[in-house]
Amino acid sequence: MKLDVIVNGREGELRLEGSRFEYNGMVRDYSMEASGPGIFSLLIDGRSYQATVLSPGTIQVNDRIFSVEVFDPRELRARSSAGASAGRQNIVAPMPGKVVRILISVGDTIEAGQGLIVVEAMKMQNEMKSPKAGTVVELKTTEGATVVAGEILVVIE
Amino acid sequence: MKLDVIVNGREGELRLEGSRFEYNGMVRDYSMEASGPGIFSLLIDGRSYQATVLSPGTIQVNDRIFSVEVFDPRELRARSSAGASAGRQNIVAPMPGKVVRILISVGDTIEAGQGLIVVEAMKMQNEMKSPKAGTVVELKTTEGATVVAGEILVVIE
Amino acid sequence: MFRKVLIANRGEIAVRLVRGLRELNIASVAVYSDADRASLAVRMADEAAHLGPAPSSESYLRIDKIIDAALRHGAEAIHPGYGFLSENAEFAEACTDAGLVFIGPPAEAIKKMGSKTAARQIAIAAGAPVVPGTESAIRSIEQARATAHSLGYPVLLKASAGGGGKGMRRVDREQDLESAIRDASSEAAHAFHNDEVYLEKLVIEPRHIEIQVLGDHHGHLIHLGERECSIQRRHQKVIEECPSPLMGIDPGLRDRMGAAAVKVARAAGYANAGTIEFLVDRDRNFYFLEMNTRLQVEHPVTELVTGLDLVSWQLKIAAGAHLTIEQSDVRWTGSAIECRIYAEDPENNFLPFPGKITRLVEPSGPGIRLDSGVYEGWTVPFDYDPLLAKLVAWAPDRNAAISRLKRAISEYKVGGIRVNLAFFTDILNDEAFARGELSTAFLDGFFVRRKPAPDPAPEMEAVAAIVATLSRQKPAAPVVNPTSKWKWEQ
Amino acid sequence: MFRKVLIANRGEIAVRLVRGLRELNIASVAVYSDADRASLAVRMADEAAHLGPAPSSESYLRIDKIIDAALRHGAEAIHPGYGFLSENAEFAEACTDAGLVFIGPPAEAIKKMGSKTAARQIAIAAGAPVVPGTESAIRSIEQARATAHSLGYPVLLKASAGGGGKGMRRVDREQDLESAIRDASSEAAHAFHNDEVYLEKLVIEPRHIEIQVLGDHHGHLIHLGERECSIQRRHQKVIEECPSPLMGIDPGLRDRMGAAAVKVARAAGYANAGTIEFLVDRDRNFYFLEMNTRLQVEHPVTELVTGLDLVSWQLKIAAGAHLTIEQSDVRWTGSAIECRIYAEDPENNFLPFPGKITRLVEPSGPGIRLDSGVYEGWTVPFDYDPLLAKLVAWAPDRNAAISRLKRAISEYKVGGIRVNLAFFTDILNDEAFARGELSTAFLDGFFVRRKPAPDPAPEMEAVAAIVATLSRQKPAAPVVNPTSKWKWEQ
Repeated sequence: MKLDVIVNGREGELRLEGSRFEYNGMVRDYSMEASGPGIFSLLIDGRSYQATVLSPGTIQVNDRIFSVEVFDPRELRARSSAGASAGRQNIVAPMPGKVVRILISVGDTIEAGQGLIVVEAMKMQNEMKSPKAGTVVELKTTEGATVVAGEILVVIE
Repeated sequence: MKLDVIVNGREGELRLEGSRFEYNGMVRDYSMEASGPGIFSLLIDGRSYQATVLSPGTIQVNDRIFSVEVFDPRELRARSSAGASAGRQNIVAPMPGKVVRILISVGDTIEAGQGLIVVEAMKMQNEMKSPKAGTVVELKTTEGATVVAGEILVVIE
Repeated sequence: MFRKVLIANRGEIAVRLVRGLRELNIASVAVYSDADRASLAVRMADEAAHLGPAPSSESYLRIDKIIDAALRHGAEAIHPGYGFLSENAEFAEACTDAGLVFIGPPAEAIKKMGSKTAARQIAIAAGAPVVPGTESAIRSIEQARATAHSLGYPVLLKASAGGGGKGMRRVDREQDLESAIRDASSEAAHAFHNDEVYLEKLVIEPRHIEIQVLGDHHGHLIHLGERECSIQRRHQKVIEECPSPLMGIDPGLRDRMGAAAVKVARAAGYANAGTIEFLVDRDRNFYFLEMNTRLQVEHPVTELVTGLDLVSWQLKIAAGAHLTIEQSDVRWTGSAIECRIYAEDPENNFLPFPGKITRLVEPSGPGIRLDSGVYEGWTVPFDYDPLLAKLVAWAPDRNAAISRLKRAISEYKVGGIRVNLAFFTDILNDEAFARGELSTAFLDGFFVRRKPAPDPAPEMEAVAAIVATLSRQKPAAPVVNPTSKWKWEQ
Repeated sequence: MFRKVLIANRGEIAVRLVRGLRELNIASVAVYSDADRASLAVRMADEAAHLGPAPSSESYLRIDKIIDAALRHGAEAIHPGYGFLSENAEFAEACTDAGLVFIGPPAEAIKKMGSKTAARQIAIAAGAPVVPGTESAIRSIEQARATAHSLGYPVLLKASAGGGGKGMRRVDREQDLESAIRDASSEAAHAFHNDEVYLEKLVIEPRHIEIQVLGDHHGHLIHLGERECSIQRRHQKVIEECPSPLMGIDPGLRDRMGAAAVKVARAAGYANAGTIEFLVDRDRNFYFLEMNTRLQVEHPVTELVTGLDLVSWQLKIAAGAHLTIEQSDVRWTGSAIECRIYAEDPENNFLPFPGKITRLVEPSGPGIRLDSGVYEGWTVPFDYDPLLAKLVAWAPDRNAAISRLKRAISEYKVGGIRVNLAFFTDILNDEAFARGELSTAFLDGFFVRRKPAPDPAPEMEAVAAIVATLSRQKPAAPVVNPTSKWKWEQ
C-alpha cells in the first residue's frame, strides 16, 4: 500500500508492507494494536507511541497533535494542480459560533483591517477583520447563522 | 411498537408510543437521551435514570443490573412451547476459562456430586460436579478448550 | 440535614454538587435548559427539572422557574453553585420567601459585598488594608496633584462608575496627570454617562491571592488559608494553587491575610463559604480587592491542602449546624495546583471553541482529582462559559505537584474541540513558574519568552500518518478487540 | 537519579509505576507477554519489550529474559512491582550481577524473610511478639498436653512443613487433643511426606493489620503506620484501610506495632519499602505473621493518609538517597479505604471471570483515587491475577470515606465481565463494617446476615426494557450525538 499524505501541511509518502513502513525514506518495522476506543499502541524500535484519533484526520501521538490528510497519489496530484485562484482570499471563521453582525455587503470596497463579520460564542464576540484591501466578491453566511471553525464566510478579491 | 420482553427471567410486555411507554400495565411519559458511549439518560416523572448498556442485553439502571431479552410476540410463544426435554440436565461452565481435565466419558453412569470437568481461569481450578445421578449423554467440549460462562459442557440424563 | 436539594447550576459544578449531595445521602435535583438535557449532571442527578430555552436569561437566570422547580420536586434547599444566580441577593431572598434554604450567606451579606464601593467601605471600617487612594471623585487638578504626590507615582485613574478597564489610566509622572484626567474622564463619560474619576495607587504586577473563609450561623468564622490565582487571561483565572509560593518567603503572610479576611467577613455579617480577594504587591503588602459571596471555582485546591470538604460544610452550615473546626485545627499539607480546562484555542487568542467532543481520555491515578462536567460524545454548547473540567494535582511539595500535573495532562486527550491542555504543559515547564515568580502580568512575559515546540521526531509523524491511514480504511467499531491483531486490506 | 527503569510487571501496578516514573522524569520500559501486547501499561510506557508466551513461567517469571530486556533498552534499574519476581532473591541477585539496581530490599533480606520459620526466628530475636506455641515438633502426647495446657485452649495444630491449611486442626478441649494429633500428623505425612506437627495458640477471629516500613541504605528506618486488611476472601484481601478502626479504641497501638515492625525490619537488614503483617486478637495483642519484602498492592491507602509517595521514595532510596523523613515527621490525616476491583463473580463463590470489557465508566471527583490497569475494549486475559483496579477513597473521617466510596462505586460501570462492585456496596452498607467490627472471619458472618436486595422499582425495570429494545434496534455508533433527539423506527 502506497499513499501520499499531508502531515501538518507537509507532503510526504507512506508505504505500508506487512509489519514494515517506509515514510519519506525512513524504513522501520512496527507493531500496531488497538488499545482503547480510538486509541492505538505502536511499537517502533522498542519505543512505545500512543496514538489517539481525536477526530477523523486529527491524530495525537504522545503529546503532539497532527493533522493528516491521506490521498492515493493520483488524488494529490490532481489537487495540487488546481490551487487557489491568485488574489482571492478566504476569510474563515476562527472559532465555532453564531454570526451576530455582518458589517459588509457583496461589492463593497474595503480597506485592510476593516471589520467584516462578528462571530459570538460563549459570550465572547470576535470581530473578523480583512487582512487586505479589496472588494467583497462573496458573502457565504447570514446573520444568526451557526458556523464551524474554518468555515469560509467571506471571499475578498 | 409492542414487544414481549424477559427482564431478569420474568416475562413482561412493553409498548412504546412516541414519548409514552406502557410496561406491564404501567403507563408513563418519558424522555430518553444518549448521554455518553452506551449510556442513556431517561427522565420519568421528574426522576432521572442512568442506563448503561454493559453488553447487548445487559443493562445497568442506576445501581441495578438487568438482563433483558426482547422478542416480537410470535417469537416468544414459539420459544416457550419448545422448552427443555424433561429429565435432561445441562451442565454449564460457571466461569470463562480453559478445560483442564475431563473426568467422564459419554455413556458413563454417574452419581450425584461426582466430578465431571475441571475448568481453570486465573490460577483457580473449579471442579464441576453433577447435580444428580444419571448417564452422560453428551460431552460438548475437549481438554484444552476455551469456554465462555454459561456454555453447555455436558448433558446428563 | 436536608433530604433533597436543588442545584441551580450546570456543568462541572453541578456534577460536583451531585457528588457532594450523594455522599451526604441527600437526593439531588438538577435543572437544565434545552441545551443541557443530555448533560452529565442531569444523567447523574436523582431528579431533573427543565427550565426553558438555552439562553441563561430564559433558564439558569430565571428565579421564578428555579423556585418553582424546587417546590415541585419537594427540595428543601437550593445550592446556587458559582456564577448565574449565586451572588444575587434577590434570589437568596426569593428562596427564603418560598420557604427554601438558600445555601450561601445571608442575602444582606450578598448585598453589602456585591457593591464594590460598599465592600471597600466595610473593609476599611474593619481595618483591612485597601489600595490607597481617594474614594470620592477628583474635584480639581490641584487636589489630584496633591493626592498623587502623597500616594507616590505611578498612580491609577479609575472611573467611579467603572468596570472592565474603561476610564482607567496609568500615570507615571506628574506632568502627565492633567491630560490623563481629561482622557479618562471623557472615556468614563462616554462609557458610563458619568465623568467622575478617582485616584488609586497603582499596584505594579500584583499577585492575586485570595483567602477562603467559612462561618456558621452562630457567629463562628474561620479562614482556610489562601489560593494564589495570579495566572489569568482576560482577567479570568487559569491556574490556582495553595500554598502561594509567597508563603515560603514570608510564612507569617497567611496569618496576616487570613486575619484581615476574617475581620472583613465578620463585618459583613458573613456565614457559609466565601472568598476575600486581595492584591499583593512586590513588598508583600496586601490590599482588599473584593469578596466573592459563594463557592469558588477553585475550591478543590483548598479542599486538597486542608482536607476539608467545603461543599459538605456548606450544606451542614445551611442546615444550621455548628462549624466544629477551630482556627487552630486547620492544617495545610502539601501543595495543590489546579488547571482550568477550557474549550478554547490558546493559539488563537483564547477564543472559545465549543463543539462536539469526539474523543475523551481522562487522567487518573495518584494525587489526581478531576472535576469534570463532560463526556465523550457531549456537544459543548455555545451558550455558556467554556469551562469543561478542573484538573487538580496534590503532592507533598510544589515541584512534585507540577510534575504530577504534567503527567496527568500527558494522559488527558480531548478531540473534536480545542482545549488549553498543551498551554498548561508549557506554563508548567516555564522556569519563572517553577520559581514561583507569579503576577497577574505573568502571561504577558510568558508569551514573549515561550519557545516554539521543537519539531516532533520523524517517527511520531510517521505514526500519525500510519494511524490516519489505517483508521480511515477501517471504520472504528465502538469497542475494538485489542488482543486480536489489527488487520486491514492492502 | 535513574534515567531509565524497567518495570518487571503487568496490570495496574505497571501503570502505577509508569506514572510514578514519569513524575520523576525517568523513562519507563514496560515488558509484555503475548497476552499483554495491547495492555494499558505498554501503551502508556515510553518503551516496551516483548518477553514471550502468555504463561508467567515463560514471560513475567523469566529472569533471563527480563534482565536481557533491561540491558537491551539501556535501563539502569528494575522495579519488580508485587507478585511475580518481586520476592525472589535470585532475581534481585541476578539484577546486581548484571549491573542493574534492583528496586527493593537487599537480596539477603528477601532470603531471610522469605522463609516463614526463619522470619519467625528473626522476629523472636528482635523481641517482636509471635503467636505463642512450640516451634519444634511434638514428641509425645504428654508434652503436647502440657504445652496446650500452658497455652490455653483453643489451640491450633500445624504441620511443620505445612501450608495451605493442610495438616491443620483446631483443638478446643484436652480430650480431643490426642486424636487431633493423629489426624493432623497423618494428613501432613500424606501432603508433605513429613508427619511432624506443632502447637500454636489459636487466635480467634483475628484482625489482619500490617505495618508499612520504609528504610534507606544508610541505616535509617521508619514506619508509616498500619493498614487493616481483615476483610479477605480465600485468604486474599479485598478491602484495606487506614487508620484501622482499632486505633480509635487504643491510640497507642500504632506506636507499639510500628516499633515492633521497625525492630523486625532492622534485624533483617531491611531497606526500601516493606510490610510486616500481624494478627491482632480480641484483646489487641498482636503477633508477627510474616514480612512482605516489596511494595504492597494496598500501598495507596498509606500514601493517602500520610501524604507520602511510596513509589517515589522506593526509587530515590534505590538510587542511594537518604530517607529525609524522621519518624516524628510522619502524620496520619483522615481516613482512606481501598476496594480491590476483581474480574470475578461474588455471587458465584468469587470465581474468576475474565473476558472482554465491553463497557467501562470510571469514577472520579473529590477524594477518589483510581489505580486501574484496564480500558474499554481490553480483554482481561485468563492467565493472570483477576485484579483490574483499585478504587480508593480518602475523606476527613471513616464514615465520610465510606460514603465517598459508595458514591464512586455508583459511578463505576463495567460490562462484559463480572466484577465485585455490588459486593462492595453491600459491605460498605453493613452495620458491623460501619462500626469497625472487623476480623478475617468478617465475610462468613456477612454472607449470613446480608439481606437480598429489595425488588427494583418497576420504573427501573421498564427503563432496562426500553433501553434494551431501543439499543437493539439502532446499532450504537462509536460516538452518539447527545444533543439531537434519539430517534427510532416504530
